[in-house]
Amino acid sequence: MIPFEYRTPRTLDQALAHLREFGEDARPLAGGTALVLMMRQRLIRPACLVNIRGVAGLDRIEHANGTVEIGACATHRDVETSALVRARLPVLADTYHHVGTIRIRNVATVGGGLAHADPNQDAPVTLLALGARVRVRGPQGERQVALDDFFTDYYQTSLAAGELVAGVSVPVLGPRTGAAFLKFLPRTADDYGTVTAAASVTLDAAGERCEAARIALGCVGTTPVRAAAAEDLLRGQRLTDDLLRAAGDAANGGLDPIGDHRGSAAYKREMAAVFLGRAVRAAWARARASAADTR
Amino acid sequence: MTLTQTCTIPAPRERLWDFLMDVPRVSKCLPGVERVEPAGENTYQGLFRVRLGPISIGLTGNVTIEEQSREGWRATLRADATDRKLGGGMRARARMTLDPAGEGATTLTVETDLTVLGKIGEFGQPIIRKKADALLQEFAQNIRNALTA
Amino acid sequence: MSRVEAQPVLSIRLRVNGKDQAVRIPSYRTLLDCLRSDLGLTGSKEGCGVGVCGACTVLVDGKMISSCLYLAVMADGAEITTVEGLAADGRLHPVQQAFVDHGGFQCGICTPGQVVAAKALLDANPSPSEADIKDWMMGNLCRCTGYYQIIESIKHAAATSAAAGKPAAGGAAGRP
Amino acid sequence: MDFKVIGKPLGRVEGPEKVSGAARYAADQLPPGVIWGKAHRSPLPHARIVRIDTSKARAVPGVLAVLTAADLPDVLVGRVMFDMPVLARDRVRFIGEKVAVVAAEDPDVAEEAAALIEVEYEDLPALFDPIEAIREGAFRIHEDPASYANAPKEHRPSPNLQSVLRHKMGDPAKSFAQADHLFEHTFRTPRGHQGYLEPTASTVAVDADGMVHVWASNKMPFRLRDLLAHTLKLPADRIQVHLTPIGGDFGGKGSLMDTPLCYHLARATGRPVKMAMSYTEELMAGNPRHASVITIRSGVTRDGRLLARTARAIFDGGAYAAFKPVPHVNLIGANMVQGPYRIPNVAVESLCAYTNQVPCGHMRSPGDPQMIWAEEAHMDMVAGALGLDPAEFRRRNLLQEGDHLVDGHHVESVQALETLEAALTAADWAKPKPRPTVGRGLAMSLRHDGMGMCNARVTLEADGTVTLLTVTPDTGTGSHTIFAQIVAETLGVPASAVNVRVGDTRSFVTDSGTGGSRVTHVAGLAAQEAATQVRRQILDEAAAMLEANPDDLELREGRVVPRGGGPRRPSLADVASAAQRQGKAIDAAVRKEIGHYPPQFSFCAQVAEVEVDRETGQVRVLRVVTAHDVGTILNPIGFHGQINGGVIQGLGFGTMEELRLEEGRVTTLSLGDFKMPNILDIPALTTVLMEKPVGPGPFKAKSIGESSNVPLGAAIANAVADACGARITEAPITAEKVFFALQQKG
Repeated sequence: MIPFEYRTPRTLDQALAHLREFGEDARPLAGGTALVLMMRQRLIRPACLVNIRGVAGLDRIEHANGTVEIGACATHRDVETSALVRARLPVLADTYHHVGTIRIRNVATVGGGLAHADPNQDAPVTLLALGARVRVRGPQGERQVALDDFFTDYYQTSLAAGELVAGVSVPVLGPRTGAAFLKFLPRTADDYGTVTAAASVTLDAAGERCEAARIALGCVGTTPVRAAAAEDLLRGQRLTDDLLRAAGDAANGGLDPIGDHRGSAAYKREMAAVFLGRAVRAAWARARASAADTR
Repeated sequence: MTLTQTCTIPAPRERLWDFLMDVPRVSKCLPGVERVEPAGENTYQGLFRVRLGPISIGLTGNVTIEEQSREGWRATLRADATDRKLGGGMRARARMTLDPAGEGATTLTVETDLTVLGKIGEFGQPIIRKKADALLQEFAQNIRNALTA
Repeated sequence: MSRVEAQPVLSIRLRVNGKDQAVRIPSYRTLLDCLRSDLGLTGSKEGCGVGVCGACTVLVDGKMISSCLYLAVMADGAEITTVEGLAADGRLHPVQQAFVDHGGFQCGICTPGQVVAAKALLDANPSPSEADIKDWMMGNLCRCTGYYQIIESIKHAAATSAAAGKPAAGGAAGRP
Repeated sequence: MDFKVIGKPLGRVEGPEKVSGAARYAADQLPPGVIWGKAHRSPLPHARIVRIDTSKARAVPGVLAVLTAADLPDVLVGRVMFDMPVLARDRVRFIGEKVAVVAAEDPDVAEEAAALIEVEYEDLPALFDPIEAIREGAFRIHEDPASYANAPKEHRPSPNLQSVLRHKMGDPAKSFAQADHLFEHTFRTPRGHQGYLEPTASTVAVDADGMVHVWASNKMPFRLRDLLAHTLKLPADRIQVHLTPIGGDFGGKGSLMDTPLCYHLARATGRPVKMAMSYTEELMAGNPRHASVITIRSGVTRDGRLLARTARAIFDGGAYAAFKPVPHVNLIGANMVQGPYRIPNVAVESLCAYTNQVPCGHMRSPGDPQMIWAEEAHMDMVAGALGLDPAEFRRRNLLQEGDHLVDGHHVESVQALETLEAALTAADWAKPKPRPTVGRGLAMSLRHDGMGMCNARVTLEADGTVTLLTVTPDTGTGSHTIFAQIVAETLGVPASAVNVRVGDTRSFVTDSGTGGSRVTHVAGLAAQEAATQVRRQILDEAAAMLEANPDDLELREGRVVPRGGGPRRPSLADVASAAQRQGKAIDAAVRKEIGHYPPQFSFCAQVAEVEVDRETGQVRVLRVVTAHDVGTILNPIGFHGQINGGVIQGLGFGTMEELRLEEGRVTTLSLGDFKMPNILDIPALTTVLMEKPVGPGPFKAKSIGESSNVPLGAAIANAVADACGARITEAPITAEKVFFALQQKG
């Protein structure tokens, strides 16, 4: 690594000011697990690191009118073990539990993970299925971006220069709704997924048919992707093996995975179909349970 | 890695050929090319910038026309460039063939052998392949635009 | 390389194994290199260098982290526990003793990370199940033992600590 | 025979240092003023070096030296065959080959500067496929391998061959003609890194008298000293190699690696120099296990008896043969083509090819995992074709007492059948499987004890304690603890009374060091013989004190005790000081040399129980049974540790470990991509030991370190075939391979 300036702002505005000062060559630092790694590999060489861990309140996790608000500096482990998240969005706690190892989860932050925009990460897939919105702070104040519009390319987001991820807002599940996240790890328990799939399914009042579904897939392209075609197929249908197979095939067609050590493009496409089906089935079962509770 | 791009351009072979052999002009069609100037017989010197997420690569080097046979409608370009900051570089040999595609149209096939070296190469071949593919597609598209404009 | 010439040196304070340390380091120094080179605490090892193997595991304010991916400046003002800080008044920590008695290590290179992680586990969860142990220790690779005797060692450490009535320190549960 | 210390579950003598972080490995050595070296490596698989410009690197503040081949003596190096330069001189032959080296005050500065070195290359044709490489007329990777020092003399059909090893027994061709059935199958295995978690590190300091001090993660200190003398053009007695703990070896830590560069940098700067490879460098340019392509042909009778077998193994040796430590510069495991079976007619040809890829070395039981992966899968495929149960087919063909192996060895104390039956029983082989998705697979192997030359010196100290001096590095196997037990048992003292002192290259004349299942056998016997001599001296001395016959005396709990009983029972301290008063030392040094593999082999039979998810191809290894016929167990903790660790390395080899290359470039450049099993990946393990004191080692012990890692890959492949009918012939068995194999079956 090579030397850089180091700043420890106490407020978001100070942080944004430092980022402005160095422009392109400055990078926000939260957990640093991804950033320091790329610096050690000498792939990036920022002139200034702005450590936002000291910004007061940026690590809060709280519930307000139907959404769980997670601060950018909350660590993966904070979310995984948060009583609030485990009560209101167990699927999210479970998803963060799947990320790397406890050592990494103790340090890596929610905001950092989003800004890093690695399509092989776990959390964005679940957040996408849950309809999360990213809270972005910039010189012009705060704006909200639907996660669907946040990731633009491999390691690239719609964050403008000088902008920061301040947090993420995740709507809690509505009535008769269930969600599930699955990570396919065929090699070893500590790895990126070969594919990941998350689904959120809402059933009709009778708890029989799918009223709405949000499905997201990871590791199958340059960004996490919504499986819109599959979502449409499910709407209004009862759960059958054929339906899940059809939904899987519908998604499979639209995918353009990057083949890597975790599977060829062809295999990832096939597995995306399988795990989409499995995730929907699991989410559906939870939706049924919640429908039963509400009745 | 070998990358193959084929596209049909609504221009006769002659016109496309002359365009392709004008390296400074044609290189403007490759997104990221910031500078190309002659540096001797069939050789050009230039700067090419490409972003891989947070990683910005600045490649300086040479492009040489290794082979051009107007008779056979074949040409081979060789590019050799390095990024001192990152420590690494790339070598590419692009074989272009022009085939008639009906009235006033030509099918351009670009077959590129790309080798990515050093640190850049370590970043991940699959992603580099994807990126290179995308760039070449834009390249072909831009050539089409330039010639139909 | 003008950037290298510009070596800005930062001063940080660390409390390492209960001892206050003031260190002057270049901005890019990792916590691992700082501990090993600047403070001479070579117990923590660099294995993979990418946060996967766990040989560099240390505790920062009681939480285990990969010190190879953690800048020393990020630890400014923090309490650091390394393998050198586990033994108390000349006696090995129960985890360390159990690793010796039950074959929890062979070559020993991953062992500093293993025992620090295992200590953190028992601090958080004094009587872990085998599943708890595997879940917690998953980030610490070992190429020698095949892990069986590591699991056995940690179980014995938990048992002896319990027997000794060692109160478990606070901390989150072993698994969510 | 009942032992006092042997066979007891003793903790490691070096345990406290290792668990407290006090143990100082090669990378932990911080001699005053130490600086850091970093290599600049070739980005090309094969090229001529036209020009090297180091000016930018030299200009970096904090850089103290930059060296290229031009600054070094023009020598080639290797463990046996000298075909590799210390720094590439005129030509690079693989991606990652060292071209220049930088020394700087700070490791990051050294790395930064190394990246600034500019090298102009002229491409040469590169060969990545060993089969292509040895084709007629292929581009020569080395001009004339036969001309290299210590190059094996066997004729090379191709100039791109490092070595050719052939074994033959009987007349396979003739018996193929008599066979009822012929079967031929081809198998592949990839490169794999040893996976030790201590990246190779070297530190060199030259003192005021010009003595060269070396600390290196190297398991053969004397060989290292001698190789350095050759490489540095120094007399061996100017080089002192200090032993350090070694953070895992598994065959990979026996070469010079960066020690010569550390020396040259130290000379150039007048400072101690440390070079520690990053794990990326380990994966790019370590000395990984050879990849292989193995074709096996067997002729069998209708009733399932093996008449003949031939095999051709092509090992991808990479750009240099320098990392292979055996005189034939090939892989001993070639003889495993026969497996643990009686086959009257066998021929094997093992070719190590040059390619423009990372040069390969030895990994735990070199060649065995590759050959057994092929041989044991072949056995199941043949059994299947004959409609025989795989266990029954093996039963009919197992080695018998006194049988011969294709390499000429004859085998004694054969317990192949007992080992097989023990594994089958423990694995419920005959019982139905719990679910239709579950399969069971079997594989076997055999292993000999090692040979070589090792030293031990045992001294009775004035205080009655005993010191054992050894120069055999403990790579993690627990050998020093075992030595202490051997000495303690022999002298009738508790192990705690024996202090193991680790010497350096001045302690003895020479020593083979660690590896090849040598240590417990040869170094253990050295310790036992030295202790026995000391025992004799103690008894003689005591006899004089007691005016008794030494044969009437014995040693018990640290005292000399008359057999018939008696009032005077001098302690070892009394005896030691009595001897001292007469200016005598009670002390014995033994150099033990064993020049051949002993005939007592040990057998290993493993059964894997797996579950296959047909929808994804995912294979879960639920349970492993590993059965071994073993000699006397000297220390059960260490013994089981060797078996457990080996089993999980076998699991990794069979299911996930693969050093992937693309156009000569290793693409798995971190432990995030090159995956090894972690604690959540391990299956339930049942170990069955049949202890029989027949080994060649001390107290009739046998080696165990290179057995349990060998058969499991094939056992899993056989289990997968049993579970779902998919036959995977190329390691590792990934979910993707199983998935597409199932799709093909339809």
